[in-house]
Amino acid sequence: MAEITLVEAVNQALTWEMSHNENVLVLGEDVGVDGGVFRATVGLLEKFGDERVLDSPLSETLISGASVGMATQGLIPIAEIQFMGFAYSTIDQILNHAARMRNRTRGRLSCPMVLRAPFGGGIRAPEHHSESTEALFAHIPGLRVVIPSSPIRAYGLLLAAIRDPDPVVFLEPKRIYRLAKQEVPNNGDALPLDVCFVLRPGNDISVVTWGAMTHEVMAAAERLADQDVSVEVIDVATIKPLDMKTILESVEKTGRCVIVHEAALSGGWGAEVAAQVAEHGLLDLLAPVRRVTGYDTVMPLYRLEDEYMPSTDRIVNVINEVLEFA
Amino acid sequence: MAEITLVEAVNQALTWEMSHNENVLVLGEDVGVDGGVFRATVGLLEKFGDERVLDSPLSETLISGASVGMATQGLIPIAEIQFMGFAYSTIDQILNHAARMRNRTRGRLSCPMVLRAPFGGGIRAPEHHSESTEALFAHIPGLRVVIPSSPIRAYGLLLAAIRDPDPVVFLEPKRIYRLAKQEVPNNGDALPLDVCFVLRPGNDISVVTWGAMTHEVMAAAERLADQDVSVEVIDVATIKPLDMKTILESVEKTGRCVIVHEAALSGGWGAEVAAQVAEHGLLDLLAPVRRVTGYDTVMPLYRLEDEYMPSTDRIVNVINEVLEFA
Amino acid sequence: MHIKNYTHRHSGKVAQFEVRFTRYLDNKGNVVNTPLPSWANKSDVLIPLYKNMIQTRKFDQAALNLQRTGRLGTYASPLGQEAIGAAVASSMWAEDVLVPSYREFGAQMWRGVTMTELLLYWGGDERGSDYQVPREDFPVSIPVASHCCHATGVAYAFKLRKQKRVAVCCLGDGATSKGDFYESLNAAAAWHVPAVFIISNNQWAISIPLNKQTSAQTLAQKAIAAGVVNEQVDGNDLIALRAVTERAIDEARFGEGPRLIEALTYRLGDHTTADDASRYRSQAEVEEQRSNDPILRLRSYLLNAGLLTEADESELNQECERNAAAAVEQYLATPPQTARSMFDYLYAHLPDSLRRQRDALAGQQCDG
Amino acid sequence: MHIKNYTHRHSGKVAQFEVRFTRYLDNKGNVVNTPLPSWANKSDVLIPLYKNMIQTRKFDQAALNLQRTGRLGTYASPLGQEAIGAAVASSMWAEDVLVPSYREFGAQMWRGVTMTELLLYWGGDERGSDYQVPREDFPVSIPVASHCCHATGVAYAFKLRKQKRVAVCCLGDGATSKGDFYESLNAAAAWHVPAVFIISNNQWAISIPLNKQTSAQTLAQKAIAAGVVNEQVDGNDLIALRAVTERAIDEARFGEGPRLIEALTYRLGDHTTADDASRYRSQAEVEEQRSNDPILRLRSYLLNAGLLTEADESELNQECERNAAAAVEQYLATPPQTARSMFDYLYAHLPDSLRRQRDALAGQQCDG
Ligand SMILES: Cc1ncc(C[n+]2csc(CCOP(=O)(O)OP(=O)(O)O)c2C)c(N)n1
Ligand SMILES: Cc1ncc(C[n+]2csc(CCOP(=O)(O)OP(=O)(O)O)c2C)c(N)n1
Ligand SMILES: [Mg+2]
Ligand SMILES: [Mg+2]
Repeated sequence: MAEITLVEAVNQALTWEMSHNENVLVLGEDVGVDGGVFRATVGLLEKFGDERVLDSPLSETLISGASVGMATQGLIPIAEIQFMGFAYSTIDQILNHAARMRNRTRGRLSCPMVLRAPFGGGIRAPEHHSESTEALFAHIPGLRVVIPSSPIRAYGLLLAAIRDPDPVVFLEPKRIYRLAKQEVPNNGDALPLDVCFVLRPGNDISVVTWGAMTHEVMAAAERLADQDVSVEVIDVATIKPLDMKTILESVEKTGRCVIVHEAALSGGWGAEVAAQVAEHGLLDLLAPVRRVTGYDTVMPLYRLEDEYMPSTDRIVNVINEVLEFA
Repeated sequence: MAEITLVEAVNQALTWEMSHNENVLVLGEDVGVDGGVFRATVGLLEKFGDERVLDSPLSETLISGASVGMATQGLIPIAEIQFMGFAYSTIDQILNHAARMRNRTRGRLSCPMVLRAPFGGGIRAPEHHSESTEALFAHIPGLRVVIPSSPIRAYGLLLAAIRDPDPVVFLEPKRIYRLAKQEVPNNGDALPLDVCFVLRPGNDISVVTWGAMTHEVMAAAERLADQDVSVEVIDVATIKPLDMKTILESVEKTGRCVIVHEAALSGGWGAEVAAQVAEHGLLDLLAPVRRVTGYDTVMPLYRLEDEYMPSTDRIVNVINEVLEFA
Repeated sequence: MHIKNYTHRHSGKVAQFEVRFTRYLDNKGNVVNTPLPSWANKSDVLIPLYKNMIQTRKFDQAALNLQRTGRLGTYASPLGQEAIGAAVASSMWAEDVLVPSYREFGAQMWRGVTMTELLLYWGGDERGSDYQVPREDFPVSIPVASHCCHATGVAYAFKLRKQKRVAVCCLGDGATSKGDFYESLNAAAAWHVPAVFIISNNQWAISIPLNKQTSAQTLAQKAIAAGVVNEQVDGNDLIALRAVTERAIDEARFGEGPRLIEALTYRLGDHTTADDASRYRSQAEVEEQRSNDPILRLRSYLLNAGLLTEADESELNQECERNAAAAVEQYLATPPQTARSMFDYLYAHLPDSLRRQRDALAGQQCDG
Repeated sequence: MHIKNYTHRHSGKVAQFEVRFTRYLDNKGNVVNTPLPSWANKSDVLIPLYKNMIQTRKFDQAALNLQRTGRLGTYASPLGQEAIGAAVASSMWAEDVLVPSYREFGAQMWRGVTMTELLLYWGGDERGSDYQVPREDFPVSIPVASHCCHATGVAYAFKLRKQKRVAVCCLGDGATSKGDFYESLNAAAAWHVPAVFIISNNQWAISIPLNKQTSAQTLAQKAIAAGVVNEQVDGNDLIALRAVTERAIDEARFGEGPRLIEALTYRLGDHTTADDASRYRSQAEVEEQRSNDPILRLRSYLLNAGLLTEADESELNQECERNAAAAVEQYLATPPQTARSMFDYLYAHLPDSLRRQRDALAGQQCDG
């Protein structure tokens, strides 16, 4: 089996599900002939035709809102927003409509849609192309927010997201779109939503992260292993709703917790994780929960983006501080 | 001096500042002839004319985006969004433009605007009229988010918000628009931004809250005082940026902390407060930080809204649990 | 200083447009345009429509009364706009989908939404949007114009599945200022889907009169921006409205693409029960508009045409009043939902992490 | 089953519109429309415009070269659209405000933005938006169409202060599908402000051709929705463009309200350096469009009219090339900002709570 990248895994999942469920369609800017600016939808037009692979006008509000309409009819629209920086005008539709359609109609109508968007920094992209604002979506009741961190998880989680009967925002860390390859069996098997994945077991400290940052965290864990520090790495994956069970069990074991994300610190989703660890795991904690995150600044243009994003060094340093805490 | 309500205090601040600074203008839906659906802008049209009291077309994106344009010209637009439930389409403008205009132009242009919106439940309002989603704005770097909790603070904080050289989202808890009256000297004195207000000193527990919930919290504190429990009540007021100094000093003294807000629990701004208290105040804490909040559900239609919102009873119960923690 | 007298010469016209207007009855119910549509002398067509308008008004009176006595929340009266709902809904097929604004009770009722459901909704109970009959119709959209996108999406689903169905979206004049209205129209045309947008131009968006809302002379012309066929109609003339909506919906159904109709009407009441329209418009204006009442107009026409007697009418009125009263009774007798119902429809399957919250709700606490 | 033959009769037309088109030069530079504008035989008017177009192209070549060699980030080439910037900017007054898209370097350079600044911006350095000359001009807007709202706001400020200034907004064809474009136009008209919107209709929005973007026959007609005066112009014909933009901007300046101009052009290059246009459009189409090159067209006209010699031209080319090279050098020699500069312009006064983060940045950690 050939190894594929994360973005190819996204494509493979889309292709699988569109082949097996005629209700599934994709729409968005440049998703058709162009195959998406990151090529996530490449080949779909040829396979499924231009009615199921729908190039839309340049209108994010409409893309999300039309998806709501389609979804109430039992279609499963997978809407691509070209970059997360252009997804803010979808919040009105996602929050006021998609995420509450089932609730407000007492189950009469529902909204099985997926809103995909690449996010995060690290590819020297232009202004507004590198932000991580997952927390804005994750605060919305009735929604799911899912972030894959590897080709395998991209494939399995995207299938799960498409099959989920409720709306899912699926955020793809574009920095790792092509960073690493994995064998991804194209068997249509979904991974479970709503649960964290333990990427690496460990006993000394729990590091909780998601998306592209899993790579820096794994690298940090490797490096610390050389110093005989055993780091447990948890990939949250579905950040909303949050599987605190896995995280708390880990902290119970390790007594220490660091949270790592690219997004700005204040009100980032790490705050929710930290708050819950601190509340429910207080008696287990041997040191304060620390967060290693982007700063509360505007994501800088690309010359400084590496300074903004948590590096393996920063992560290792904070882990060491937490380990030294007494 | 006559006593006035919170919404009257808003009006008084607007009137003062428009009288003293000709660069200030208000715009929004129904702000002119009608004086705003809550009457916050009543009388302004007569005093300042229809060029400075501007009834806009029904377009929230435009209201926020035009304000950005005005602000770069040195005007100070005060944009009213009729209800927070209709403010989501402003996030694109607020996040992508207003909050970063200064940063992205290295100070060449700036964005001294105020976006006002009533928020919160408790007035039996229709669907989409009762949510509390302040966390969506508070996560945005470069922005300020300010929430008054009394007529005096509405007056002083709104003046400060208008005078602040950067964009401020000013959220008005509509449930207490007319709940209580205070004497509010109309002297143009602003209150400081970026600092919490201690509404009631106490020694046994710190309760951190903002907006309308200050009333339930103060009532809880009263009730607990009868049981000889001394509650320190902190009104965060400027939730972004967050004055953790005041909060941490309080927790250092009391050793216990409860956070109360109407918004949904997960990713609510209480998470940020809790995370920071747990990190920086860990050694002071005698019990886990607890949050009393709305549920992670869609804000229900009004028949059940009282069940959704933190009540004095719920707050008292949680405070008691925290006090009993050993 | 003034503008120079520029002489630049256009090379030619590249596009031309016009907006047409239809009216059959003047405001006294006299026929001013012939021939009338073929059904205009058929009581089996017109009496049900007339009844729907009466029923809508009786419902409105009942709802306003409930609100005034503290038994209903904020409520938006359709007074004076009753012809639109009747015309639009009666031009639809049952399998079409209505995507309504918050003021189109007549259309909703025609399609089977019960008055009890409407009251429950405005009375703060989600079950009011769980329509037992038009299962696929949308609940009302409070966020103005955001539902236009839904109509485009629903219509797209019809097109994809080659169903001969139409999505019909009702919106107000104020809604036409919103970007999502325009985006929806533009995409509906680009995708050539069976969506029909009906603007109830009642001249006001709360306190904002049409001339502050837009400089466009008509709202129908907004469709030109999207390349959508459009027209304007007297929205208080049931005959004209039905002729226009029936054709537009039929055309959309059979592959002619989206349509936009501007129906000229007038909001005789306050914006909602939370509003006091006397703050911003004159009583004289409202009084003058009363003579355009769509019910009176159709009534005159029906009486003149011998399609209705005064006796029929009084019976009709009584029946509609009884129906409204029965709905009020049923509404008031409906016990509230349990608090934990907040969680029942949040997700198809409640995530584990929310079970604690749901259980805590019984115990009156929420702390994750 | 098909559509019935409906007979409903319109009562009349209530509005009529047309879109007019202007061209003076055909694509060989021959005059096809007379009389020409009065300045069309003035070298002191036309040569600077021609030079701006050449400079824009030389800059473009330099930028593409930097990008290909890894010394510039993703970059959006204006190749083939150079006439628009020259015409628009030269029709503006210095005190007007330009609210540009990300492809209007010619206009920006005319107004005083330096090539070094442009390179810094696309090279990932915020200082590139700190224009030293047009201090009030907007930085480019990456979020498509969102800047239209800014133009309306800026124009409102001018109106409020009774300044005879104009806000000029440049946008693309794709941008016209966005709701904020429409909202901005509608409000600009409702408020009657001096804003001029220039659509560079280069036929493509990344891979989306115009006919997938909208069913409107022209983009000029989008203005009809807002009641805004509009017209279409050959966007590769500098003479026509300038005649049209000059008048529109002048009219807006002197109180005639907003204007919209659709300039027909063609994007000869890839969308950006991250794009590969051969995936979605034929080389034949591009080749055909090369004959419409606005620089070649103006060049032929100028040579024919005796306003330019081949010697002038080669000097001009060399000068522009030298300028571009100097800018490249300056750009490459500019040391990066310090990491802590992230905090320097975040707020006018850095809140206390952020000082810790700023200080931590030096120590490579951020944990509140
Ligand atoms: C997006 C949004 N903004 C503001 C409001 C508040 N609001 C409710 S109705 C209304 C006016 C709507 O006017 P129009 O579209 O003409 O409909 P009408 O009420 O006249 O039927 C406003 C501003 C809202 N519901 N949604
Ligand atoms: C709101 C938004 N959505 C999507 C994008 C991604 N994007 C960048 S340019 C572009 C196409 C713009 O086309 P057009 O307006 O015709 O301008 P052109 O690039 O042709 O000059 C898209 C989709 C964006 N920048 N902003
Ligand atoms: Mg209206
Ligand atoms: Mg284009």
